[in-house]
Amino acid sequence: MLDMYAEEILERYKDPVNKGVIKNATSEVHETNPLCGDSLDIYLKIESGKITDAKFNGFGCAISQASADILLGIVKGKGVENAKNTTKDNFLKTLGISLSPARLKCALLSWHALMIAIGNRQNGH
Amino acid sequence: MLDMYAEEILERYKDPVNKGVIKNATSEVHETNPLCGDSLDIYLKIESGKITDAKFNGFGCAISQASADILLGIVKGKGVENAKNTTKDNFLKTLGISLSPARLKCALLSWHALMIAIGNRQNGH
Amino acid sequence: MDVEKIKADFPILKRKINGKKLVYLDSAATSQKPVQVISAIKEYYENRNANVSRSVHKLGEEATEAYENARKTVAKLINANSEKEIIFVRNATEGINLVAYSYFLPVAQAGGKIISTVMEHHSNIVPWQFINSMGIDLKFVGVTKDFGLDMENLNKIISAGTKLVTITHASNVLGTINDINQVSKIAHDNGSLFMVDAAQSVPHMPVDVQKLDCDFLVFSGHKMLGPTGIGVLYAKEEHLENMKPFNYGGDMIKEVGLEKTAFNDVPWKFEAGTPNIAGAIGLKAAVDYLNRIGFNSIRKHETKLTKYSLGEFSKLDNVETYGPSDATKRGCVISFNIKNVHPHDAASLLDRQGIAIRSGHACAQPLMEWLGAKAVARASGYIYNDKNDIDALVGGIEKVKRMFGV
Amino acid sequence: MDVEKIKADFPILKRKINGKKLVYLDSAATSQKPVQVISAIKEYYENRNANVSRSVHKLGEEATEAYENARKTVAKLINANSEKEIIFVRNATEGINLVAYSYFLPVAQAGGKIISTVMEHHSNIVPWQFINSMGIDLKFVGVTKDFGLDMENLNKIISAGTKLVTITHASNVLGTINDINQVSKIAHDNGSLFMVDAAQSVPHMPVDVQKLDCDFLVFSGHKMLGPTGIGVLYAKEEHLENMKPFNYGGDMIKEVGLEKTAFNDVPWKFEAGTPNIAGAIGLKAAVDYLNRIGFNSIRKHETKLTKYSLGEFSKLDNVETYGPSDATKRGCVISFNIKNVHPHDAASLLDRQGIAIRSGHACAQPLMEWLGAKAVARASGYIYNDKNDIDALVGGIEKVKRMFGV
Ligand SMILES: Cc1ncc(COP(=O)(O)O)c(C=O)c1O
Ligand SMILES: Cc1ncc(COP(=O)(O)O)c(C=O)c1O
Repeated sequence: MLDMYAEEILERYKDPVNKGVIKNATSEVHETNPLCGDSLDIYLKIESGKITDAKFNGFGCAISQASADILLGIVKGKGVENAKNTTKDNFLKTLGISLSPARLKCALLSWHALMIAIGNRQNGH
Repeated sequence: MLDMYAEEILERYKDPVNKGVIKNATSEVHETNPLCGDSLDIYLKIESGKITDAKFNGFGCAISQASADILLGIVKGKGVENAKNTTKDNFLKTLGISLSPARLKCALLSWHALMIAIGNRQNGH
Repeated sequence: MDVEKIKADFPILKRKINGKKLVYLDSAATSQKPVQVISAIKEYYENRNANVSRSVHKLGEEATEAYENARKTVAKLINANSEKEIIFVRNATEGINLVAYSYFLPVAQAGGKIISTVMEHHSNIVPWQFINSMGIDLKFVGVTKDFGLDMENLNKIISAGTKLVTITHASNVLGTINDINQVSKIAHDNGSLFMVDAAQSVPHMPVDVQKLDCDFLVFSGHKMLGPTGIGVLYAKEEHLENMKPFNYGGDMIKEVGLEKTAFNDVPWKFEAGTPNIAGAIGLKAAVDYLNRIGFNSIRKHETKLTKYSLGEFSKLDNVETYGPSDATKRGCVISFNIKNVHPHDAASLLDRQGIAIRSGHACAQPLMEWLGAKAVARASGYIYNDKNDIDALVGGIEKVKRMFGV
Repeated sequence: MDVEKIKADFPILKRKINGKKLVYLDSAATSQKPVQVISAIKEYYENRNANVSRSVHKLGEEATEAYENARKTVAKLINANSEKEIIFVRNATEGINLVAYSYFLPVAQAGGKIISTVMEHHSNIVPWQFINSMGIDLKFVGVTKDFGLDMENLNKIISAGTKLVTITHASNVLGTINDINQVSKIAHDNGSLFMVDAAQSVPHMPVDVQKLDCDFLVFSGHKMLGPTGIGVLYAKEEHLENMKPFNYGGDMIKEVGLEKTAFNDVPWKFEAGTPNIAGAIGLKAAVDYLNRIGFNSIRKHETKLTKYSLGEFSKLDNVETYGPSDATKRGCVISFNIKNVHPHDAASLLDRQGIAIRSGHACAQPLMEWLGAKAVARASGYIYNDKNDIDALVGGIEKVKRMFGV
């Protein structure tokens, strides 16, 4: 398990690759974390059932920003149905960070937003 | 100090001398003790400023019944103004029973009613 | 069940009252606390104390975990579907008020009917009088000669417009254990919600909200070995989702703007401000303690004790008891009156012998009126009581009778 | 004031967090508890535990006396006219809700105006939004550039129809101590009632309700060394007499009939059900402890600590603090942000060094918005903190900065 503040995470936070706005997004979701008031927007461009572009924007801690960046890297290029298979547990395993319960919410903020964005609402909460 | 359940108190409870109803009372007061739901009626006959008769009736513990009986014995025959001088402390001293805070309320139920009956309301509570 | 061993867990039972060893028979008012509960509170303050829900530091996380674990333990205790259905309140009374304010106040003006019973504790009467003053009818089911609920009466009173039937599971005066399932069925068949005041049942017997099929249920921690200041409202999740919040403030919100506020998810939506964290943790320790003994064993022990008590009381002349004669149909609560002796005098004189019982209206004045008693003396037993305690009580009553010449 | 000696009274301060000695700087969220408070609770449960108000047995009398003594101690602490003006509630939040429900809900439909401020904790905003939804206007006083209340703005907003002005005595984010007397005068001159949220002042400085000239005042026990689950509402007796009850049930009544109920006298009219007896007793022990140190000494100590903290923070590059620069005008609450570092990350990383601070919106989102900060990190000190703790914090922040390359 990676430390919450491993070099890899901090690098992702400082230099995200999937941060930004998609102007002509086909799907946009806004999620907030009541613990801290942090918020995140997820933008997806879905074409013929495939996620051709994915970005996130917003304000959050290193954990939430880095995990959003990693998550979107995972699903970009995937089919929507395929992306739905990114379960909570799968995603956390891929992240591989050891998280306390409070910070788990930070790590999963983007995942909740993504699930809603790809119409997997019942999984999203 | 007398014990709460001294022979004297128990006798008064079993054989009160001032218990009953005055049909043509000039003053009648109903008081309740929220602690137990006990209630007491005080009847006074006041003629030319003098308490010519005094009785109590109602349901209560030995302490409240005996002290009512003793109290009315004290004021019967007195002038109303004179009876007003029966302060709480005076009365308790005369009673001479050692009382816990909860049972103090029982002992003073009749005294409260009497003060109201003789128009000494601010002292009555 | 080893009562001697249990007694040893309760420090207060070593205390002398007026020179006599304490015989505590007032558990229906509040129970005593075992060292395991006292220690859990102490341990929390000494090692993990922090505010919950809002911190990312270790103490805060530990406190939050302990608090939420207590919720899980309580959910399991009463077999709730999920811990989301458990709201921590101050006491049973606040639980009932929460339902009154959050569910019924907003719909009170639309009319309808609420049905309570003559057997209730004031806590299950007075809140409904308040709601009644806002526009809903309020009716009370009577009591039968054998101290049960008058089901015929209930069937007569209930109607299509009935919004709530609310009854006590076990009477704090008569001991009567009501047939919850029957009432639940009548309520639901008439389209009404159904609420249970379980303040006198959850501490003493297995209670399963799904089996009881109730919409709301309340109880108090302090009557089941737990600390003061903590109680529980159980409610079906769907009701909680639809109910208005009760208290407003920190922790019960998701996002606050000056104009608009989004409320938190259940159960936190109903827990405004810093909760009684140590109270919840103490309650968990109490439930753990009771679970170790087992609620079936507790019920069995108390039934035996009740049977013994009723037998002993029946031998006393000029002593009247109130409640069902069949110990299997009641809790270990014996209300009584000694002829010509006021209950306060009985309680005071028993206290001199170290025996603590309740006296007065027992917060059930309407029931007192029905009984034709102004007040009663009440002895109530729990896991730490045994036949010796009952013998002491009966001996004490005999002494009182002698003093009063009864 | 001997902080070393004080520290020794707090068992939790001996704890190691992540291998480091705990440096607790989150007292604005909840304070730690000295052994004197923990022991008072333990002693109560071990020796005197019983229900209050309704028993004539010895334990019951002792419990009642202890509970009512706690009320007297609190009345004296804030110089209330009488202990009748002290209502025990769960926390400051419930105190505010009690006033909202019992005083303002019944008159809400008649209109008028309530004035709160942008500086408030959610607890002094959200209840008023509820009352607002029932018909009373709700306005918020703004904050000035130097982190004070905008008095001009207040004077503009207030009008003859204003029913309540409610403000925090000390801000839980900025530390600002508001000029209560000035606000009180403006409120009363306009015929309005005046309420003070004293959750962050009563624990830290002398507070005298008669000098402040307030109608209502609330605070929480858990922020002043006391247990969780106990708080205080102070209200002028005349208001309490006229207010409707809040929760309904046992103990708050004088006589209950099925049709009609007579409520108890104040303060008990507002305390339905079994109260948090151990909580009140623990709070008394806390007040006794603070009184022994003396509130003037506490205030002096904290002012010195604040001054030192502000000095040390000002030496940190890329760290912004919020709040008045004059330590004599504020409490020991330092909210800050490290550039490009989210407060949660700062708090998590400080936690690894054993330093507990808060992070997030601190239950004051409207103020956050005004500050232009989504969240803040907040360190808050109390009697058991000293310069060493601040040095540890500042050293910790420097480490965080290095990690994030700030
Ligand atoms: C200024 C202020 N008011 C109210 C509160 C609410 O206190 P509690 O959560 O104890 O009700 C707090 C504490 O969080 C506070 O800082
Ligand atoms: C049947 C019943 N309901 C409700 C209550 C009220 O409990 P509390 O005072 O803890 O709110 C009691 C206890 O007094 C009770 O016996």
